Formats: sequence, structure tokens, C-alpha cells
Amino acid sequence: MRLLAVPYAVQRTLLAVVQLAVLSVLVFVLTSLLPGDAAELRFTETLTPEQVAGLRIELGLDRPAPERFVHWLGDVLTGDLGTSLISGGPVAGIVRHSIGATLVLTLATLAVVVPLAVALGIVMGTRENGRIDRAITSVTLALSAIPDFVIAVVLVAVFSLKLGWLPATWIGGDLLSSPALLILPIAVLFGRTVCLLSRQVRAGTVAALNAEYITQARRLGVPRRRLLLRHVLPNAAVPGVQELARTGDTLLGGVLVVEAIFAIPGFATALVDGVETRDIPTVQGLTLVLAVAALLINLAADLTCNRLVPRTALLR
Amino acid sequence: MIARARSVRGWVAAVMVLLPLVVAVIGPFLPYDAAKGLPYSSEGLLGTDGLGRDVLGLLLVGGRTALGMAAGAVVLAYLMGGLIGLTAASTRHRWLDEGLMRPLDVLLPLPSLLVISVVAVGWSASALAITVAVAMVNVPTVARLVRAAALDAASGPVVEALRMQRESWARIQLGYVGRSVLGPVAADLGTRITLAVFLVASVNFLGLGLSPTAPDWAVSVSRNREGLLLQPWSVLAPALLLVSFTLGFNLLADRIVHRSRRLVESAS
Amino acid sequence: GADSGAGGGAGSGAAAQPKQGGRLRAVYAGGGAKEVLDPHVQSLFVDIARHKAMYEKLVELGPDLKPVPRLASKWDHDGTATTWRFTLRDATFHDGGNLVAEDVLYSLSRIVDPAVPERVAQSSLATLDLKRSKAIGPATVELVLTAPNAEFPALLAGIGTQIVRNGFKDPSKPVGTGAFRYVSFEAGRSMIASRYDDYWDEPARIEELHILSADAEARANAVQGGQAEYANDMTATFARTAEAGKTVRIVAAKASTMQAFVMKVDQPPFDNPDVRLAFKLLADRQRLVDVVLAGRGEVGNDLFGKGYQYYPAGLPQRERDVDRAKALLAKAGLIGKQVEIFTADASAGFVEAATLFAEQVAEAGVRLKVSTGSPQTYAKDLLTKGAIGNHRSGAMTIPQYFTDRLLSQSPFNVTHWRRPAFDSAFAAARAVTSEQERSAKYGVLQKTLRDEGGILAWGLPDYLVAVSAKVQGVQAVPPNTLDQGRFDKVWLA
Amino acid sequence: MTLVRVTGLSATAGSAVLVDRVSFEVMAGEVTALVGASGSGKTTSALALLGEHGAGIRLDGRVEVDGEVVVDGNGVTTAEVRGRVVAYMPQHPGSALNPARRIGTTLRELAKLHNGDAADAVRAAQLPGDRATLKRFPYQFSGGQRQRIALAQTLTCRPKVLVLDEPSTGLDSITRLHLVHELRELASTGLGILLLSHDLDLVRALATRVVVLDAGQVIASGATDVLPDREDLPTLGTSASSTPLLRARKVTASLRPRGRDVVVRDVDLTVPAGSCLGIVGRSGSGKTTLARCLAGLHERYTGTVLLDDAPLPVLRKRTGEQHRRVQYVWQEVRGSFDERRPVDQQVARTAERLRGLAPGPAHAEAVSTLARLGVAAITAARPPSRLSGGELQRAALARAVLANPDVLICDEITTALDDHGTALVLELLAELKSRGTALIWIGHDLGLVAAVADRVLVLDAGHVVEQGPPATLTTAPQHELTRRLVAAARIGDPESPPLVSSAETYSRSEPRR
Ligand SMILES: Nc1ncnc2c1ncn2[C@@H]1O[C@H](COP(=O)(O)OP(=O)(O)OP(=O)(O)O)[C@@H](O)[C@H]1O
Ligand SMILES: Nc1ncnc2c1ncn2[C@@H]1O[C@H](COP(=O)(O)OP(=O)(O)OP(=O)(O)O)[C@@H](O)[C@H]1O
Ligand SMILES: [Mg+2]
Ligand SMILES: [Mg+2]
Ligand code: NI
Repeated sequence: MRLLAVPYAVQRTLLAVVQLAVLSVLVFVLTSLLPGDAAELRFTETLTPEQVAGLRIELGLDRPAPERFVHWLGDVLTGDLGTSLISGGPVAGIVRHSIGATLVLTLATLAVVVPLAVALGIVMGTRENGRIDRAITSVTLALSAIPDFVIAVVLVAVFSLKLGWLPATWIGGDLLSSPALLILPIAVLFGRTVCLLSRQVRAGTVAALNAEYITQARRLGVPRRRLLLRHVLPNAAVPGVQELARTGDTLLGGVLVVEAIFAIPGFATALVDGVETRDIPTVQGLTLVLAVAALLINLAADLTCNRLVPRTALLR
Repeated sequence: MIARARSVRGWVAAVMVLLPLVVAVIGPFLPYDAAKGLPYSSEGLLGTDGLGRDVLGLLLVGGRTALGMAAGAVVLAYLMGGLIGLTAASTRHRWLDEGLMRPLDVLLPLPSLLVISVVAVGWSASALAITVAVAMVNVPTVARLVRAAALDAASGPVVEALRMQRESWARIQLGYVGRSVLGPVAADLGTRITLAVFLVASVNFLGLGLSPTAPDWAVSVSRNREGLLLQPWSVLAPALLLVSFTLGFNLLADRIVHRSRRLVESAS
Repeated sequence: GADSGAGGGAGSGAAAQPKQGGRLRAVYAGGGAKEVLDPHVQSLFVDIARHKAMYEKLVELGPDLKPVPRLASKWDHDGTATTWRFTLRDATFHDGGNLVAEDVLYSLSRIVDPAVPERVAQSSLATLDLKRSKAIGPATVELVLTAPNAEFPALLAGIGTQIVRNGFKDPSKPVGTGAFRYVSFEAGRSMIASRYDDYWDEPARIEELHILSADAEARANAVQGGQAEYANDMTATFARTAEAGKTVRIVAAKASTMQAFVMKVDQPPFDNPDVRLAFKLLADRQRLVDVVLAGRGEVGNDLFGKGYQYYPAGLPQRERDVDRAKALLAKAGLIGKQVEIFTADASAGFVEAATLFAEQVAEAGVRLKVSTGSPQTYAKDLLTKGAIGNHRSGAMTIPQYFTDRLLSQSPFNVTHWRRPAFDSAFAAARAVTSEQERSAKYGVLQKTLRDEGGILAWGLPDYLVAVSAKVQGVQAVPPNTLDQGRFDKVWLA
Repeated sequence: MTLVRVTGLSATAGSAVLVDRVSFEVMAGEVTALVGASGSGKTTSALALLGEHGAGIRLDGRVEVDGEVVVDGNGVTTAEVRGRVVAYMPQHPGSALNPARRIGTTLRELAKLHNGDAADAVRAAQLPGDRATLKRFPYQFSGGQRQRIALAQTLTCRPKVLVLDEPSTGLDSITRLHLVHELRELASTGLGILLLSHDLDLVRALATRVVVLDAGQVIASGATDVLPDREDLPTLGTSASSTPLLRARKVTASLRPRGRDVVVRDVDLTVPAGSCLGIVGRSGSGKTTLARCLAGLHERYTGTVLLDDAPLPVLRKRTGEQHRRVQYVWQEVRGSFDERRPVDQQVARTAERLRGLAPGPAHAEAVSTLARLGVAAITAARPPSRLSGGELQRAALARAVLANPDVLICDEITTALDDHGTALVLELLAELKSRGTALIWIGHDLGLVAAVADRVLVLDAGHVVEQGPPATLTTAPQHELTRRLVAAARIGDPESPPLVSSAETYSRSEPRR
């Protein structure tokens, strides 16, 4: 079985490559299905139809879709994400500019959520069905059940507009000089993530605590603290880590709302902007980066789980 | 004491789910004469919204899409994902299993937001299109979940024993495998329906979904949020109904999962 | 319209003495990657604001959309409005160079360069004959047109007509004559500029100007939360909320834009003038203004440009008359029929107005079905789809509005109003050099339009700007005019 | 020296008395055995030495361990003795190893906690103590090695008392023999050992003191002579005809597609009607796989299986009649029952589906068959999780028997049964056999196999290495493996067989992959 590890890695890499290829085609087709193209959308009161037609030729939109796709693919394979149809700048630049805010936001959220969720999960798991467990479960469930935009609207109304304690938008602010900018967005993203994660950690803890090997370790006189940290945690973390990997996509959905409300110039905003302006190379580039990130995260999660509890490798 | 606390909590959860559900289902049939006024005025029980429409009247007709789209999407996702998952799990042909599941694996990293915003932008304001898109986004996860759960059951000795007894395929699949899948599915349902409500609501909130004058709860929250301080009910009332539904549903699902676990535990 | 809301301006600042220094952050609706630094490619408000801070035009528009001198201190023409002479002001560019006639000629040639289609003023300056235009001296330039046009100075005040330095190539290194010099720019986010001390007009009072991009909600939050001092283009609801507090002041330019329904005069049922008139009679304008504009505006009279130069002020206000409309519709056989109104969430209030209007039309027994399209493609779709739709127009001169929307060849002729007689009457009017005579001729055209045209202008929204309480000197003027979004005149108290 | 003194220990769960005033002692350097039927309170009593008890159980009486009072009238007083003084090895040590931790990490941790010595313990448990081994995770060991690791863990604590709960279930006789030798060695170093088992041979081989429990009460205690005598098991009798009913030709079974990982190789066998074929072999030798090929459950095999000279296809291609005629009783019984339905209903379904009985009569027959096997009707009306392992094992047999099969394959169906239960099972099988049913009996208890089978087949790494009548095989084994199996089975005898070299301890009778 252990010998299978190498082919498995190869298999996985191949799958990832196929996944990326299929995804790019899919994204291209999806965006091509949208009504209008980048040139047409510029048709407002200031550009005449002739100017639009000129623009379309300039942007290369007059060429057939497959040709454009192949050209894009060729560029990507040489490490060039292409050129935005809207700004005329490189897509890589758009990615670089938009990824920072989202990354900071996501990482900061995780930095708050993960330790807390692990702690809560363990507390709940060790007091399964007790008063504290029920209380924490109810609170986190309640937090997770409030749609993020509702939380966001209310938090902004109360803490920024009424009380004036915290900045309401990232506009005119700068993260380095005012880290308080992060507080409200994190508060919005916090609820659901902490609920999902702590639930998994709780389930893992309960399962581990009920496992024969924990009972046995206790019988052999391992003290409680040590038991929790060294024996229970690695096992309890496995479902949590897998959940964390799955959270990526949901988190992105939340991030978009948060980015919209707090005017954070991030990845999700760039993606939706790209769709709205039919900037296909930008959408393609952003999706590609997202997909690679998703694949890497999943890979990392699998490896972490394998590191935590080697047995899971066998189960796949 | 604790037992009573539990059952009280159960009732609260049930009411939380039922209230929005009832409003959504029978609201449109109520002969409520919605008053018309100026934007964000306090005419009527809950005042008016940004278009001068009666908030209560809107609540009564706005639940159908808000909950219907999410519920429809989840049902659709389970119909498709469940079928794919069950088939993949119960087939003896490896190629069929792979053929069904691998394409879904490919779809997994596709950001759901992209799919939905493309659909929302492309088929503007079509409730059906958004429902289908939300469902599609959920199909891969549901299929994997159902397959994993069914695979455990379908490959276990119980099914072999049932086959040894010559039980019919339907009885094995529905009576045993299906029931084994039910547990994980129930646990998943609470989260999934919340996610679907969120997703649909987020799409509407971001202005990609339904028409901005639709009475939909999420649209109301989104459109009226700038009037939050002028007429809070125009935002809070639909938001509360949405929250009540998702929260109640989660509490209920949590209880069901707990109870079934306790049953299994007390049985062993 | 609602209350006056502290109309702004130096007057309302009472005895407050203008103060020097400080930083002003102004937020505009952003355009993401679409935002540009090239002054000739601009089209968004945020671009315009940015370029206005750094560049200037020969001519600007006054509060009534009448041309006023800017870099050109005066102008006159040969009597036929074909050859124009502009005298330039003594101004210096940010790089120290003096403004000369060659700069103007270079700028114009850059604008009309056919190789770059997205230079926006290309079509409005199409009649400019650059080959025959020349510098008369360092401070005088002669511009020749292929056809007479008495509105030529107004065209030079249009969008994308900024004067750049001779030889200007790289838009990412802006060099203009404006009150602020460029510091940095990030599309979709921010531009920073600092005071230009050698500005020919009085140098700005504020030290630093930030022009930021954000959507309406973020603008509202920013100006309320103290993260910006100036927020452009705010909603009526926000104005209502803000006026309840003390931190934010609303500066409202009354009735300075237009909201309308547009009927295609060549498509049934609107090819029938009776139906057009009936619909105009059916609109409950006051209710539309009260609800869709939340009372922040005036009722429209089916014409563009109220309060602007050439607006025929004497025409009676159109009133609602359901009975007469019914009679007209019955005559046209439209009672009980369904008509589709094509709308999209492309601009604030579009879908709302269409929905509300549908209810009003229903009172006459015609079902107006609201169908919603994609917001991004609405501008183009409106030309081809639906017999009736939404239309909004910002501030521009009335002749410009005609040119863009009401001539047979107009690129944006959403009502399909194509009448050769109208075209030629307009061309003739435009060539008349006497302003009074010209105004009379325009008046006739506008009356025809009001009675027979496809534009149902129901409301004239106020243009709302929110400023934090300490900002002084903001003028309540329509957009696209000289004093709108002009930051060299404001100061922080 | 007395290490443990238990006086008047009681355990109650609500009104139920699980352990009733039990008293016994454990001396240093001796093995004390706690024996008794399943459910008699062995585990409950032993856990009291650690001051541990199941949920809802109350302890009373007095337990003194190495001078410390662990339990007195107020229940548990201290948990201090755990590990340091008393170390407990649970019934299934495999699941007692943390999958997330390298074995060396845990061993070192325990050594540090109790001032023990991991290396010593590893040596005493006869494991290789090199670094590479210590760096491995539990899943990287075989079942037998895992049992040793669990032992090493308990020994690392340097306890004074070692409690071993059913250490021999599921072990083949050779492995069991090694266990006996290890435990003797440990006792000789001064350790007090408490052995809980229903394997009386093992107890005879090791214990110096025996305490016999029945329904929570001590019914006898003393030296090994208080142990109940070996019950003579009923033989199944011979009524074999010579016409072969089931035949297998060149059956080669693999685990993975296209013949990879072969676990059964070229097996030929013949079972005449009314006869019993016994299959023995070490753990992992392919017995179950072979049985599953015959039952039609394992589809990856080549060769032919004939029933009445007609080819017998895999299960899903069998006719209704073929279904009925060949039945299989699972080794892993608990997994073969649906958790959500009462056991008696599940048993009855066989008669309904395969013999077309109406639900009423089918249920009646199920209940009566279960009753014959010693499973009461009210017990059988519960879901499987509420039955003990032994009861479930008998229910699984009843489920197959209700088909009136012509061939019945029994895969280790008495492992969880005491002698009385075994006797009931054999009675039923004898009756079936006399009616002409052919039996295939898989087991590791050579004595039992010899008693029931007409012919025995010895499997080693998927090969048939020897076959013949049981009498011949036990008296004159030809093959080396048979010889060792036979020799190792006699641990209860006064003079134990010599211990084979320790290198062989690790050799597994598994097919090489
Ligand atoms: N937590 C508990 N609550 C109630 N009854 C229990 C509990 N744990 C065990 N019992 C019952 O106590 C009795 C003794 O159980 P115990 O585990 O000590 O038996 P045992 O002699 O070890 O049996 P086995 O040989 O099957 O291991 C059994 O009848 C069992 O059903
Ligand atoms: N599903 C499986 N996956 C991997 N290996 C398996 C599987 N089933 C059986 N094996 C291996 O095949 C070999 C034969 O297994 P089988 O169950 O037939 O042994 P057995 O003789 O019945 O052993 P036991 O006496 O322990 O029941 C063993 O080495 C076992 O580890
Ligand atoms: Mg026991
Ligand atoms: Mg076996
Ligand atoms: Ni290229």
C-alpha cells in the first residue's frame, strides 16, 4: 500500500492539470456565453458605433472564439496571463493588485478563527452535550445562520455610523496605518467559518475521546492536559483541516459581500468586475489563479491530514 | 429539567422555521391590502420601503422566491447529486463510478461565485436560472457526500448478507443503503440549505439576481439597506425572517443529528 | 423639490474665512479597471474629476451650460461661425512650460486621431479642419470648421477636450495646467495630486487632493464615517439620512439631470402620435418624483435642459389627464392590450420608475409589462430592444443633446426620431450667429419635440453631493460645468 | 506478596447488580485468572483495580492496590494507580493504539511519565527495538505485532500489576503459544498478572490461582482444579454419502482486478452431501476468502465451482434455488446485521425470501431456531447493537439455517461462545448434517475442527498444504505447519510444547505481495 504513494502523487498532479485545462475551457465558454463583449459594453453615450467597431478590431474580438482561446492558452503556457481588454494592462498585474487585500483579509480571518475554533471545538467536545457545549453550539449556530450581508449592514450601521468607533470602508484608509480597518470585515466573515470549523473539531474531539486508544492512554496514566494536546488534538484536527479546505469556496463568497460593502479592492470584486465588463482574459486569469490555489489548498489539506493521522492515506 | 429545556429549544427551533415558511407559502394568498405611501415613511404596521410600498405586504409575497429558490436549489442538487452519488456507489463497474465522479472532481475548484455571477449576468433576473446555477454548484459536493456515505453501506457485509437472502435491489438500496445515507444527509442538509439561502441572497444582494423591485426578502434587505436608519423595519423585517429560517433550520438539523446519534448510542 | 439643504457655496459659509492647507478626499463612483489617466479617453465621472484637477480646457460651461472662458480668455469668429480665433491665457504647465498655440493644436490633433477610436471627443469635433487650422501667434490659435457651427465653443467644453502639452505621449505621466499636479494613480482605487503653486488662477487652498473610487454605499459610509470629505452623486435616501445628522452636509444642484421614458417613434404602438401623447398624459410625474427620486427633483415637461441656455421656459407644464389618455388609447385600439417596457438596473431608479409607471398606465387599461435586461449592455440594447424604455441624461448643452440623440445620424437616437426636416432645421439653427435668433429656432424644434417626440421626461433629479461639515466652498451646480467638482476653490474649515 | 486485595467489591447500575461482593487477591510473581461466561462481570471487576467504571455504574466495597485504597465505600478514591501501579491491556489491543502517533513517541512519553524504560519493555514484548521500528505508525504493523505493542506500552509503565483482558481471542494457536511464553516470563520477574479469559486452556497453562465468576458472584476460587471440566463436545456424526455435492476446481482468488494480490491459489476441494469439511490455517492464510468464493461473494477468482455437477456462478447470477442451497455465516457477525432492524426480523427474512414463507410462519420459525441456539425471543427482538457478540454469532447461524441450505459455510462461528453455547450450535449442525446438508467449517481451534469435521484441509498462504481425515492430521501431521498448529494447540497440557525460535514470532502466514 505504501508503495502506491508515488503513483498517487503522479495521478493527482495529472488530475490537477486536467482539472485546470477543463476549467479554463469551461470558464472561457461560460464567459463567452454572456451577452455583449468588452467592446460593446463601452458603447455608452461617449463612443459611437463606429468607434466601438474600431475598438473591437483593436481588442481582437472580431476573431473567432476558439482562435482567441488558443492564443490565450499559448500565452498562459509561456507564463503570460494575457492582457486585460478593459485596462489594456497585463492580467498578472490585476491579479497582483487584487490578491493582496483578499489575502490579508482571508489570512487575518483565519488567524482569528482557527485558534478560536480549535479551542471552542475542544471545549465543546470534552463537555459533549453539556451546558457549555449546548451554549457554544447555539451561539455559533446563530452567528452562522445570519447572512453575512445582514451582519455587515448592521455592524456598519452600529459601530461606524452610530458610534463612530470603527472605519466603515477601506476607502481613503490604509491598512498599515489603521489596522482597525480589518475588524469589521473579519467580524462579518467570522461567524460562519467559526461555526463550521468548531463543529468539525468538536466532532473530531468527541470521536477521538470515545476512541479506545484515548481510554487506554488515560488508563496508562497520561495526564489530562497532555492527553488533550498530544493525543486528542491531532486526531480531532483532521475533520477540521478538511473542512478548512472546503471552506475556501464559501469564504470567497463571503469575501465578495464583504469586499462589496467595505469597498475592499480585492479578488472577488475583480472577478465580478471582470464578468460584468466581459473582460474574459481577466476572468480567465483570476479563475486560473483561484483554481490553482484551491488545488494547492486541497493538496495541503490532504498532506496535513496524512501527517496528522497517517492512516487516512490508506483510506483514499 | 434538561429534558424540558431541550424540548423548549426544539419548539423554538420549529417555530423559527415554520414562521417564515408559512409566511412564504400562504402569504401570497392572503388578501392583504398593501397601503401605498412615500419612501421610508411609517405608514402601515411596518412602514414603507424605498419605493413607498408597504413592508408587511412585501413580506407576505417576498418569501416565495427567497426560500423557494434556495429550497429548490437544494432539492435539485440532491436529486442530481444524490442520483449520481448512489449510482456511483452501487455500481460494480469501476469505469461508471470513475466516469460519474471524475468530471465532478474537475468542477470542484470552479468558484461557485463565478458560475452564479455568470448565470445571473447572462440570464438576468431569471429565478429559475439562478436556482439551477445554485443547484449545479452544489451537485459535486452532494454527489461526493452521498457516494461516500453510500459506499460505506453498499460495500459492507450487511448488503452482502441481504444479497445472500436474495432481497430485491430496490429493498437493499432504499431500505438499507438509502437509510444509511440519510444520517449524513440530514447533517449536511442544515448547512447546505443555509448556504443556498446565503448564495441566493448574496447574488440578489450584489444586484446580480432578481429584479431590484422584486419583493424578495433578500432583495428587500439589499435595496433598503440605505434606508436602514429611516425605516429600520424595511431591512430588519425581511432579514429577521431569513435569519429565523436558517437559524431554526440549523437548530433543528442539529437536534435531529444529535437525537439520532443518541439513539444509536443508547442502543449500543 | 424638497428643502434647500444648505445649498453650499461661499455664501452659506457665512463669515468663515477661507483657510489654507489640508487634505481633501473626494469619492466618486468607481470604474475599476475601466478608469483611465488619459484625459482624452475619459468617460466616467471619476475620470472627469481627476482630469479636471490636473488639466484644463479652452472653454468651460457655466451653471446654465453656457460657454465661459477658461484657458482661452476670449474668442470670436469670422461672422459665419466657420473660422474661430481663440486667445490663450498666460498659463504654465506643471513642467514649467508656457501654454502656447502649438499645445492647443497638438491636443486637438491627438483627440481626433482616427487611429485611436476611444478618444471620446472624436465625433463631436469631426467638423474641425485641422489642416487649415493654425497658430496665429504664441497666444492665438485659429481653428477652421468644415461647416459653420455657432456652438463650436461649447464643443470645446465637451468631455475629453483637455489641453495637453505639445508632444504629450505618455498618459501615465500627466502634465497639465490645472490646479493640482499628479502624484500617483491606481485604476479603480485612488489618485493623489498635490497643489500646483504656480496655477494661473488663484492657487488651491487645500494641500493635497485624493480622488477615490467606490460604489454608492461605500461613498455614503466613507463620508459619514469621516474617511472622505466629499462624496459625489449621492442618493436621495442618503440625503435624507444625512440631513438628520450633523456630520454631513448635502449640496444639491437642483433639477440638473433628466429621467425619462423613451418611446420608439417608428415602432408600434408608439408609431402612433396619439399613443405617445396618451402615455405622456398618463404619467403621474409628481408621484414618480416623490417615490423614485424620493422627492429630490422636479417634475419634467418632456424636454431636456430645464434652466439651461436655449430652454423654452414658456411652455406649459404637462399635467396628468387619464380621461384624455384613455380616449386617445381607445382611438388607437390599445385598451386591454399589453405593451412591454424594457428596463435594466443600469442606472439608479430605472426599474423602480418602470414598475411604478406600469401601475399608472394600468389605470387607463393598458398593461405595461416590465422586462428587465442586463445592466451592462443596456445602453446598447435600448437602441434595438423594446418599444419603450428608460433613459437618463446628465448635464450637457441642449444642442449637444440634439446632436447626440435626436438627429437621423445620432449615435444614441433611442427614440428613433429621424426626420430630415428636423435635421436640417437644426443644422440651420446651429449656424445662426445671433444667439437670440438661434434660441428662437431651437425653441420651435423643442416644442415639436415636446408634443410629438418620443421622450417622456417625467423628472429632473437634483444632483446631490455630500460633503463633511468642515468642507466649505462647494458650489451647487450641474455636473459637467466649471464649478462642479472643482477642488481649487474649496477649503477645510 | 499480595499486590491487590479486593474485598466485597460490588458494581451496580441502577437496580441491576453487575458485580456482587467479589473478593480476590493478586500476588506478585503469579498469574491470577478471572474466568466465567460472557457478561459475568470480569471486565467490570478488573477495571475497578484502576478505579475505573463504565457510565452509570457505581462501585462499592474495597479495592487496595499496592497499599493504596482505590475503591472504598464512597466509590473511587484515587486514579493515581493508573499506569504506574496497575496497567491494563484491553480486549482488542489493536484499537487501543493511537493512529496519529508513532509507537516510539508514545512509548517514550509513558517511560518519562512513569520512570520506565521503553527499550526494556520493547524487549520484553519481543519486538525489535530498532529506531526504524519505533518510528513506524500502528497501521504499519500486523495484528499480532500490534498486540505486542500494546503489551509493550503497558510494560513501559513499569506496573506492579498487569491486567490482561481476553488476550487470546482471534489468535491462531501458534500465536497464542507465544503469548503464553511471554506471560510466564513476565510473571517470573515478579509482576502480578490478572488474566481475564474464557479460554480455559490458556488459564490452565498460566494461572496459579483461579476465581470463577458467574452472574457477578464468585462461585469458586482456588487453584486450577476449580476450573470446570472440559465439556465433551457432541460430534456431528458421520452420515456422509460419497456423491460429491459441492466441488471446487483450481480456485485462485485475488484481491485486486486482473489477478493481482493472489490470496488463494489452486485450491481443489470436494464436499459430499451430509459431510463436513474443516478448513484450518493461520490468521491471514486465505480461509475466509476461499469461503467467500464458494458463497459467491468474492468475484475475483478463476477456476470452477460446481454444485451437483452444475456450474455455480457468482452470487448475483445465481437463481433463487441456488441462493437457497448455498448459505454462508459471517466471521464478522456484527457488521452483517442492519443496525436499525430487530434481529429476529432480519433472521426471518431468509425464510420469506428463499423459501417463500409468509411473514408469520417465517417469524415463528426464526424465533424457535434462535431459541434452540439459546437466544431468547425477547433478546432477539432487539436491534443487533443490544446483543452480545455470542448471541449475535448464533443469530447469524440461524439466519443461514432458515434457508434449509444444502451447503452451509461456517466461518469461525464459535469464537465468541463459551462451551455451552458451542454445544448448542453443534447440536443444530449435527441435525442438519444428518438431513444431508454439507458443511464447511472454518476454525482455528484444532480440537474443535477435529471433532466436527470428516475431512480437514490445511491452508497456508493460500495453498492447500495438507488434507485428510482429522484423526490422521492430528496424530501424524505431515506438513511442518500442521505439525506446529497441532503442537501449539496443546497449551493446556502439563508439559507445554517447546517454544519455536523467536525469529518465527514475526513470520506471518500471509501470502507475499
Ligand atoms: N455501563 C454499563 N451499564 C450497565 N450495564 C453494564 C455496563 N457495562 C457492562 N454492563 C453489564 O455488566 C455485566 C458485566 O459486564 P462485563 O463487561 O464485566 O462482563 P465480562 O465478564 O467482561 O464479559 P465478556 O466476556 O463478554 O467481556 C454485563 O451483563 C453487561 O451487560
Ligand atoms: N479487503 C481486503 N483488503 C486487503 N487485504 C485483504 C482484504 N481481505 C483479505 N485480505 C488479505 O487477504 C489475506 C487472506 O485473508 P482471509 O480473510 O481470507 O484470511 P483468513 O484465513 O480468513 O484469516 P482469519 O483467520 O484472520 O480470518 C490476508 O492476508 C488478508 O490480510
Ligand atoms: Mg470483558
Ligand atoms: Mg477469516
Ligand atoms: Ni499574446
